Amino acid sequence: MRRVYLDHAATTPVHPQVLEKMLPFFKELYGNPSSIHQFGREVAIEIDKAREKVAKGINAQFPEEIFFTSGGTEADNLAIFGVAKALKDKGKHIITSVIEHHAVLDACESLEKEGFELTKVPVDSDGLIDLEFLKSAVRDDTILITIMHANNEVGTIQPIKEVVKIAKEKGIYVHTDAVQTFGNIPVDVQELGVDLLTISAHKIYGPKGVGALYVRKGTKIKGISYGGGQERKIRPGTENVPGIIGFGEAAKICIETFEKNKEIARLRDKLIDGLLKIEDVKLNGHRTNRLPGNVNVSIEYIEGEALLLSLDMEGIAASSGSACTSGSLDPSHVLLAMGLSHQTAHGSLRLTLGKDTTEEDIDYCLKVIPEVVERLRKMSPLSRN
Amino acid sequence: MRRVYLDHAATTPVHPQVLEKMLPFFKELYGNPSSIHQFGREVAIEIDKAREKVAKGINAQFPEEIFFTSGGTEADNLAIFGVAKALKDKGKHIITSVIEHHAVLDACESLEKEGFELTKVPVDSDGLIDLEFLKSAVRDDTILITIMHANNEVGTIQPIKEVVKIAKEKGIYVHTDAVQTFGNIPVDVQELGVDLLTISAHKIYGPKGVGALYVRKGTKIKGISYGGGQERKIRPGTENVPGIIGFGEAAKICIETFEKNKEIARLRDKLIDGLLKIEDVKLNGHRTNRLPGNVNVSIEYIEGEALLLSLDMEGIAASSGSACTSGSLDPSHVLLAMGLSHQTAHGSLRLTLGKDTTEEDIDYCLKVIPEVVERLRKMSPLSRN
Amino acid sequence: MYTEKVMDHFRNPRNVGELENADGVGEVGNAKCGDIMKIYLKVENGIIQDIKFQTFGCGAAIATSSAVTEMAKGKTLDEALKLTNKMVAEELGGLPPAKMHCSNLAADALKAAIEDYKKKHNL
Ligand SMILES: Cc1ncc(COP(=O)(O)O)c(C=O)c1O
Ligand SMILES: Cc1ncc(COP(=O)(O)O)c(C=O)c1O
Ligand code: FES
Ligand code: FES
Repeated sequence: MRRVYLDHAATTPVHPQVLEKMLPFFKELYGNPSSIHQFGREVAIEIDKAREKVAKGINAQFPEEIFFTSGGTEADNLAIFGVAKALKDKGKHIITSVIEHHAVLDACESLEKEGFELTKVPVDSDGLIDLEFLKSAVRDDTILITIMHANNEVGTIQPIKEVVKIAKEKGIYVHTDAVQTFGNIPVDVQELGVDLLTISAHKIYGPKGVGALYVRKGTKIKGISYGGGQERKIRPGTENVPGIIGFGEAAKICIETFEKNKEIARLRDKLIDGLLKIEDVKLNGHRTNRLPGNVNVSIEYIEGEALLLSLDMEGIAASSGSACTSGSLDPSHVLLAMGLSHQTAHGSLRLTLGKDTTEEDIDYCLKVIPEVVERLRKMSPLSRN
Repeated sequence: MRRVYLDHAATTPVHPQVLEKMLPFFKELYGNPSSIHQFGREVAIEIDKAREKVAKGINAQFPEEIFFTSGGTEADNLAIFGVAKALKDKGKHIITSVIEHHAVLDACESLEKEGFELTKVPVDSDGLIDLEFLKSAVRDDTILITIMHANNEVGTIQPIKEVVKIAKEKGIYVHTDAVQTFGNIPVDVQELGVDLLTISAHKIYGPKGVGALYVRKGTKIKGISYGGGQERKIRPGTENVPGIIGFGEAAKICIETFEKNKEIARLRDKLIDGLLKIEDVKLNGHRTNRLPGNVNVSIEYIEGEALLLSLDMEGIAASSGSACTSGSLDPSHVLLAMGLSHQTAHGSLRLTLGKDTTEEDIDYCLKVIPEVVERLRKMSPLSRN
Repeated sequence: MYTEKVMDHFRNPRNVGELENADGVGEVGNAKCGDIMKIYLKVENGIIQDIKFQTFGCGAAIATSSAVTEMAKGKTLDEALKLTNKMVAEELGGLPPAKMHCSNLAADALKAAIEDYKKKHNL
């Protein structure tokens, strides 16, 4: 059976060149980078090189602006709690959006429980944040605005430059979760103007378990965990050395091969157009202003988990915003925030393309998915026919 | 030149068999374990197997008592902040010791700043905690006692069973940092009786960037970061899959090959005896009740960093508790707590043996170290001659 | 971590040891990290003819001691007094930020030795 992996927004395979770079750091270059002997120093140098590559990948001015973490989740938490800790005497108001990843949303909500005030900017039916709302939400005691660069479910790209414009007038820090954009669309911290930015290696063909927080020089932030002096005490703990090395290489490769995203976007459009030919199927997210690899559709009358399992039986790996896949009882907060009904949100299907996705993969999907949908709809009490 | 790595307490090389187990999880078995499709499920199963291996390694009753983290530091932070968060309404008193790793000590001190009360149990000149002091420090509002299983600098093994006895009478949770003991001496959570226990993969020939917190079933703890549902929400973030797989294998190997620690202890004793023949050299830590691989001596009249660099030039990789190596201005808090003067603490040398350490390595050290000490003492204004 | 020059001075320190019947001796301690440096001078006609050091300290402390003795040798006392910590660090191609305080020891010990000489000779 053909196996078609269309869940690149969940994670990606490690690029062979990335793995090759990592390999010596398990058995040969195994020193602890904090050690002052040769075994340690030779590793510390390579960590610095990786830091430079990641910095270059997002056009950071200084490598020291990159703090390695265990992933996007930790970087998001560090940004939010770290800034809150550093600025709590200055103000206790934070602004985010209703469609953030839980690493941001739940961190913000936990601060709310501790006495911070939180404003969540709504989105329109395309998933775009309401800039006017944001403008009027800004207060004198606002210390942080955290809005994601692009949404992981529906792929809509947010106007971060506009967010920064609003924030800068008042001297408010802006953090953006760029986990889904880095490698897929240009992520340039100078161009965006943000103060903090989250990235994660396993979304760009790097290894799982490593991410980074960009912190613009001069930005006030405090570490949120304690231990040794690693990452300038902002993120203590023995470094995930092979992971960091792999992240550096993955960052380098993804800017070198950036062109491939055009082809991915072409296949995405073909897939979207094909799926929209099925009756009662609707695209979620912005039609053009979206990630090159993201397809998200709502398929009426059927339920996401059943759809995923059926596709899986045909070798297609996809994802859904259905409650049944999430462990929680509500379907995707993102789809609901965009105005979808519970029922429609339940029937959502996310297919995310990657660098190895082929025309044949897309053709296969466009053959299989309509059949599967038809089969499931026949079982459904909701179906029109 | 011979290269002799004697810094196994800092980190260890990855065991070839561990790396082999990890390899498929980069390019082939790359699915996100949270995904419900085949790519995800096949990985989730392997994570569970690794969890079982780690659980078995410390004799935990249920695999679900193991929560994977990004390392020992994070596990320590999770134990302390997580219990404090869960029990803060029950009490705000925590007991630790003066010789803990900074991941524990600094986390506890940060709670102190937030309004918790902290008692630090002192140690004797061998580095053993004062059990009588501990007994009298326990209060009705004590919620947690966190004492390390063995110290990373001087190797002294603590009487954790006695600590647990004192705690259990009052229903107080006990956490122990077993980062240095796991793999080296028996670590059995049933035998020890602790509620929480920290371990780290890179100290047992597993990969860097992965650790675990054991949390006995029923123990109240809250997660301290936010995101997805991974690790039952206690530790969110996409799992470091290859790391976890490697950790499982490393745990399995280290209990299978436990016998080798006897030979390591024999070489340790030979090294200690040889070093003590140098004039004005004193052993730090308990003579017998110590980690099989740990040698720590104070060498009067010379300074640790200069000694490390000189040994490094001879191919010997070691460590020191000198202020000059630590970035902080005080020498090791552990050595000072054991009653050493600043000057003596400055001249400390830690040599930690591992499974690949040979008799020849030890002989080489016993030839080189006296020469290097002699040379440095000639430069010293403190030397007796 | 350290430059090649620092390591060279550390590996092969110049002018190590004591001078018997030294004309001036300076000893300074670094309150910060507990290190001690001692410099011995032999002075003729206001010129530093010979100089030796002893140091209890890190690699940077030993290297800066060695470097300062080399820089001072053959200089007049007044010229030698003009040597600064910064010049010593520069001579070594720089020191890691955390180690800058070590270079203070070297110039300070030299100054102390010259002052000791001047005091003994009522200069
Ligand atoms: C937008 C976004 N933020 C954060 C994360 C979390 O990153 P990680 O899985 O590296 O913890 C993800 C992916 O899971 C994501 O898509
Ligand atoms: C006793 C002890 N606790 C905690 C740690 C931290 O573990 P990790 O390096 O995995 O964060 C270490 C090692 O650095 C240690 O020796
Ligand atoms: S119908 Fe089974 S979980 Fe939703
Ligand atoms: S002498 Fe202590 S840091 Fe240099």
